[in-house]
Amino acid sequence: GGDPLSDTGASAAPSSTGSGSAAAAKVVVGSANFPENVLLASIYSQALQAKGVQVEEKFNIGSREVIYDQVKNGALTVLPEYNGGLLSFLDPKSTAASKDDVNTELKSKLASELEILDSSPAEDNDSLSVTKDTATKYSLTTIEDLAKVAKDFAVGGPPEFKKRREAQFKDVYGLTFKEWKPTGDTTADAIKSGAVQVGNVFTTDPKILINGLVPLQDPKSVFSAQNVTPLVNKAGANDTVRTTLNAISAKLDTAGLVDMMKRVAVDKDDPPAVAKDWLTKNGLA
Amino acid sequence: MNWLIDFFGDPANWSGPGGIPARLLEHVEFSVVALLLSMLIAIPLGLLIGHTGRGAVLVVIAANAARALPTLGLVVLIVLLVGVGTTWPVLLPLVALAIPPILVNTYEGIRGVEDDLRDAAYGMGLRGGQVLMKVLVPVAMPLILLGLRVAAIQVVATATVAAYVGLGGLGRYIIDGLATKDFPSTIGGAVLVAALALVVQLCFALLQRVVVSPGVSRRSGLR
Amino acid sequence: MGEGEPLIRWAWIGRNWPSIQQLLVDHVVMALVPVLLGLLIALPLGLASARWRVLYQPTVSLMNVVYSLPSLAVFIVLIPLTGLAERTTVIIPLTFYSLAVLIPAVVDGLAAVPDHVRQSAVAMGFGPMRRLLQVDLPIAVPVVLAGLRVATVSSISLVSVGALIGRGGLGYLFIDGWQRQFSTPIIVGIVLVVVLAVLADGLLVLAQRLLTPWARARRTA
Amino acid sequence: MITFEGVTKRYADGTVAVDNLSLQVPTGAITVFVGPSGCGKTTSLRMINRMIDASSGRILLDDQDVRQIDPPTLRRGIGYVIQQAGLFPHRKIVDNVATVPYLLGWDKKKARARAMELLERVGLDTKLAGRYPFQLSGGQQQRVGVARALAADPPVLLMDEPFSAVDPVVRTSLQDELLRLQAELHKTIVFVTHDIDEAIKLGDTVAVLRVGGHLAQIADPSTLLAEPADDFVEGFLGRDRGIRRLSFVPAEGVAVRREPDVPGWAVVLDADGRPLGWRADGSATGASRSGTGGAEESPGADDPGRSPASDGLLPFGTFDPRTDSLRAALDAALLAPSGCAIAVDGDGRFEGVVTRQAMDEALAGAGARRSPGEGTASHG
Amino acid sequence: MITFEGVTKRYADGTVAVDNLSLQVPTGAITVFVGPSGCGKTTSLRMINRMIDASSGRILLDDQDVRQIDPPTLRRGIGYVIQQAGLFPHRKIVDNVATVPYLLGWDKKKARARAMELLERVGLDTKLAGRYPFQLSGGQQQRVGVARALAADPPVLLMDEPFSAVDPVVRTSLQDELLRLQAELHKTIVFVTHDIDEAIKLGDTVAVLRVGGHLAQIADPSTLLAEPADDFVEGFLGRDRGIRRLSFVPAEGVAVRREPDVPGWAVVLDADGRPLGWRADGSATGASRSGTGGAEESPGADDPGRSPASDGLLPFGTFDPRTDSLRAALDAALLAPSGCAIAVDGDGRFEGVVTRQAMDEALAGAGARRSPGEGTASHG
Ligand SMILES: Nc1ncnc2c1ncn2[C@@H]1O[C@H](COP(=O)(O)OP(=O)(O)OP(=O)(O)O)[C@@H](O)[C@H]1O
Ligand SMILES: Nc1ncnc2c1ncn2[C@@H]1O[C@H](COP(=O)(O)OP(=O)(O)OP(=O)(O)O)[C@@H](O)[C@H]1O
Ligand SMILES: [Mg+2]
Ligand SMILES: [Mg+2]
Repeated sequence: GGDPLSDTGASAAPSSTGSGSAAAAKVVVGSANFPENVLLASIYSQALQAKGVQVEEKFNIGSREVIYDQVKNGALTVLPEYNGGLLSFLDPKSTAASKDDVNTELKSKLASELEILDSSPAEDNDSLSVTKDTATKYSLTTIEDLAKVAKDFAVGGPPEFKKRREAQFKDVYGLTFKEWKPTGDTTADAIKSGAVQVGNVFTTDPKILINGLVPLQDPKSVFSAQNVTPLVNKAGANDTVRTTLNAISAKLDTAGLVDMMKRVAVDKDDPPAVAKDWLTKNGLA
Repeated sequence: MNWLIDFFGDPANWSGPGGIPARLLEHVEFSVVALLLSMLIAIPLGLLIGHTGRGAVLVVIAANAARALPTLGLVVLIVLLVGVGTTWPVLLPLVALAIPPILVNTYEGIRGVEDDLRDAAYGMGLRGGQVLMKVLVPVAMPLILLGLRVAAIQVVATATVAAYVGLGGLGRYIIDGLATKDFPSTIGGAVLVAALALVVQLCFALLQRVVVSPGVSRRSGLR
Repeated sequence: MGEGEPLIRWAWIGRNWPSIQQLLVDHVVMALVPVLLGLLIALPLGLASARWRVLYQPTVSLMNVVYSLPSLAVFIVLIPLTGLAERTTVIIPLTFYSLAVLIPAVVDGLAAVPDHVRQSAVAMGFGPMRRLLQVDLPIAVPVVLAGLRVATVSSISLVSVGALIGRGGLGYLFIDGWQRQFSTPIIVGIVLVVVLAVLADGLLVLAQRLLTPWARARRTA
Repeated sequence: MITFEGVTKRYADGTVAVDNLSLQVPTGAITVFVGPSGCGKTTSLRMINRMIDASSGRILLDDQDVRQIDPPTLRRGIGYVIQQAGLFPHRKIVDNVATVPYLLGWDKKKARARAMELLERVGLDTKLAGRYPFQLSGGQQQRVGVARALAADPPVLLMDEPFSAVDPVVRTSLQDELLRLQAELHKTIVFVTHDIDEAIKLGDTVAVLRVGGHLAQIADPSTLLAEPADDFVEGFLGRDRGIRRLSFVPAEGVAVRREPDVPGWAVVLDADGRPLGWRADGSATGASRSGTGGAEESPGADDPGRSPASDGLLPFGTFDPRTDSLRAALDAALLAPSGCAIAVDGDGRFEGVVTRQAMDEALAGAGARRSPGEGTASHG
Repeated sequence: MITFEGVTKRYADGTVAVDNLSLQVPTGAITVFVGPSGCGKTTSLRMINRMIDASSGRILLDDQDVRQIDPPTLRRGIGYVIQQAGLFPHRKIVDNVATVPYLLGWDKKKARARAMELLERVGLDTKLAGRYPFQLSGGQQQRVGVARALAADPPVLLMDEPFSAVDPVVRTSLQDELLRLQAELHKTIVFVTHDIDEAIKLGDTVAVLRVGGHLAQIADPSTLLAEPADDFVEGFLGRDRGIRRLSFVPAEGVAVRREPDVPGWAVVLDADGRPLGWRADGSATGASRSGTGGAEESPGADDPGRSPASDGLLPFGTFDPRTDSLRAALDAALLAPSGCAIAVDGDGRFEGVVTRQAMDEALAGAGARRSPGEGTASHG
């Protein structure tokens, strides 16, 4: 048999199937397993519900690698995505960096069952970050500066980092790290505690602020544009879904996203509540 | 099968800090330390309550409730509380997981020794400690070992959760494989864990031969 | 955890109670269905193993292997078959874990039927089916129930691992709390899982008391 | 009548448990199978209700070959009692007893009523009916086992060492109970035991088996004791055969003298004419005070415990010539310092004494009962 | 000597298991505590080695209060044997037996040698030494239990129903073994049983306890049988007291006539002078063929099993006047059609017969042994 994780056998998917009509009774909103994505999915879900769409939520499922297929086979209908991330997932060799370049290329690489809707201005970039002390001590401002010290640095990040990024950093910046540590959600803490010297964290991660980390600039754009973009299964989505999600993308910007993430991660407000407030404030629900 | 070949055939998987030997060692280390810690707590306690009969009901109820403790929850909670950088977040939940079977089996083993035997031992002039160590423990040994075996296997299988909070061990292959959709890695990790668990079973089978007197094991028809 | 973050934010619990309840229901379903399924499968398998002793050792060895598989790995392997974030994906492996406990329990329970009782039943003119239903199985109940208790408690505890593949009932609270460095949901989740387990265990003990007034209180664990 | 015709049982592993056994179990009587461990008693018994099927030969139950009857049907008509009683631990006593009636489809109320009646019959308090087996003592459980076997009033009862797990005192009372029941019910009982005393006490007929499943001897107990067929049977019967045989000789024939002549001894009676003891009576040579009634009423007469020595009275033994055996009479004689047994009536009132000479004659008579050649009857 | 002085044991729940018990256990003899279940036998026994401490009163071991001795030390000097033997399942037989020597710090080799010696002494094959307890039969285990208790040669042995879990045949052999051992070792033994026959067989002294822990009677077995202190003891002793008492009367005193005059009967001997049976001898009135040797050698003489009826010979009973009791002599007489017991020597060779009159006199003599007033000795 093939790799079960890439088995797209639609027949095995329990929810609506890929061949379902546009009037599919139920829209399944999924999310990856990190709070920001859950927040975005909540926004999508609540907005759709406000429009009378029947929604099922499947949040916190896993990483892109796992859930992309779920959208493709129709088990999920809608997924908040990041255009750059999705592109490098589909084509690791792609060098597109700007929002439009990325989206154009993305549309050509996307499976035929899928489409992306409008990208929002809101971005959540990947970054390589270090502590202020490290930055000062080795005078680091860009990723290029890391080249001279990388062999003494341990790098941390979510498990995907190793597979997706390590090679890119080697090719583009010539970085060979001393050691790779899968620090996952603790990356920011690991950087702070010194368990790793540099780590892959998201720019909207409030812990960058809390812990006073310094994201290094990415002049060669290994980290491409990361605009929040709804990925939908064509068959599962109707026009109501499309217009609703596009309306959201129009209103969502980075500052707003960072504000919301502060509430979620620092104030411990729950994503659905935060989502609801944002929708109300923006007149979307 | 080719996933296994993909995984085990990849030389990169055999060296360095992310290689199988290193991961295996980490996994064994967690497991052994957790098992030793829980033995240190559960065996003396089990012997004590089994021998004196005091506090047994309470301890057994507590141990049963402890079986319900979700390891994942404990792991993340402890990381939150004590931070990353130590292995305690994995050790403590694993210890909590291992204590109930060891404790309950030790207690039941000691308590289950026939009164006759206890009587005979005291009647011959053995002192309390001698009765415990020279008679009760050897006779209860099969049950004590059974408890240890169950605990060890659960610990080995559950130590995979450590990977979720960024710690090492064979769970890395599973968690990372899940995150990156690297199926060979997931399956390879699972196979390694299962193999380790089987080795543990085997070790206990051997241990049983060595530590349990044939007079006890064959009497009760144990293997 | 952020500085100054309290261990528990009580207000959070109140605010999120409805969704916690949903998780609780989901958790209960995913924990109990495997145990029930396990019981349904273990009875015929256990009967068969008790009857043809040659089957017993292989069955138990197989179950031991199953038991030593990390639950997470099994969930993942099942995803393509049963779907991500689906109850079935969690229920199937847990059913196997329950079997690993319940089959030996059924066999031991049947073995606990004293030979002289079985002989008398035959001598009084019980046919095989009748004997099984009216004599063997009722007498096996205490041992089977003891196994059921262990299976239930571990099942309740194990469901939470399903959160790693998006369907873990109360386990979701662990992931959520973890990602937001937020201890409240984690603690709530742990407490609810333990309370659920203790409650289920208590109910089974009660059931045992009611079902088997004839059995001397023997096993405590 | 149950007939074994050349029955052999060879187990799968080749063990011959019963070898060409032929014998008859008479209707309405107790037949005991006795023999050392492993001699095939249980196997023989269980072939009757087809718990085990014979390898060859036939077993007839009232002229019908048991192999022609469907086993469950056959078994419902045969009571079966075993050592551990085999009670169903999960059923109340009353339901245990009513098991076969339920199986036969009796209505629940009727079955329970029958069970209650049987509990009484085997000497159990009906208050126990609602208990579970573990709440009963071993002896009580065994009684329930008997009641259960009797529930559907089967004509045949098979009992496999039913009393061997209880202590000697209880065992004796269970044996007595069984004899009492049998006197009322007249079942055809096959009783297995390895205890020869039990066999002799209970059996109308005793079949002694020897290892390998051979019949060594089948006879009534008295004949068995008097004329064991061979050394094996004699060894199995153990010592005291002569004395034990006297159990089967009624004491009726012993001459009782109302005014006996026992030199140097006199019997002292209480106001009701019950003997109190012997007194060494140097003066009155042999004049028994019996018949003279309360003249010698003892000061200790209201003491229920006999302590004869307290007032110079010496111990005595009594027997009832109408119901006791010669063994009891001999025992009574041996207990008395005078060597003379005291005969009493059913109420324990003095009837007379048996002189040493009369006893000697009675014993000689018991020994001489047999004429030469009678012994051949014992070879089965 | 072990002395109970007003010993009372009241358990935590208020049960008075032993009530003001005073008695003496003589040195070098077997004292049996007997009584119904729950009468406090075990409790009394276990107060001696302080497995249980008395609530009040004192127990003296050779004049020292046991409560002044550290329990483990006390116990190492007292052998203790219990019902299921209580062998340590994880130790080989030899190490089980050597338990106390090891505890006392004996060197391993010496302890094992001692253990082997004891295994032989209790009649076990030393090949069993390397086995584990589960590989032994119940009777063998019980023997190991006795060996273990004897290992450090303690002067005192406590035995709590040691033989009650084995079957009657094995029990008898264990009892005989114990008596043989005691004849060599002269330990002070306290033996608990609920079986009165065992008590009478083994005890030099028998203490009968009654429920509530009261001493009902303490006496030697013969006295006990002859003069039970009260109805309780009499009931407990059961029937056949008179006959059983004869076990304690040696048969030596019985008059044996080498050329007896038994009208109508003759004894037939084989070539070696062993009796073959009685023959009804109408012609020769009472002329025994004894002494005339092989003249009447029987055709069946080489048949090891006696089947007297086969050639007109009738069954007979024998006894050895040097070793047997009067009970055996009486039994022999009752087995013979002539009513006369045949006396034989240790090799089974004819020595003479006991006439009915001689037997009657011997029996009367046994009854008359006691003089009035002797019975008072029995009130403890
Ligand atoms: N199922 C069996 N398979 C093989 N041999 C058997 C089986 N059951 C009994 N035997 C053997 O048959 C012989 C007779 O056994 P059975 O049980 O009839 O003896 P028993 O007289 O009832 O003995 P006990 O007094 O010990 O109950 C024994 O040698 C026994 O070992
Ligand atoms: N630990 C205890 N607590 C309370 N009561 C007890 C205890 N042990 C014994 N008894 C009671 O004390 C009484 C005497 O018990 P003991 O064991 O000495 O009797 P026994 O004569 O040895 O009886 P058996 O023949 O059944 O062994 C019984 O009524 C018993 O129930
Ligand atoms: Mg049998
Ligand atoms: Mg006792």
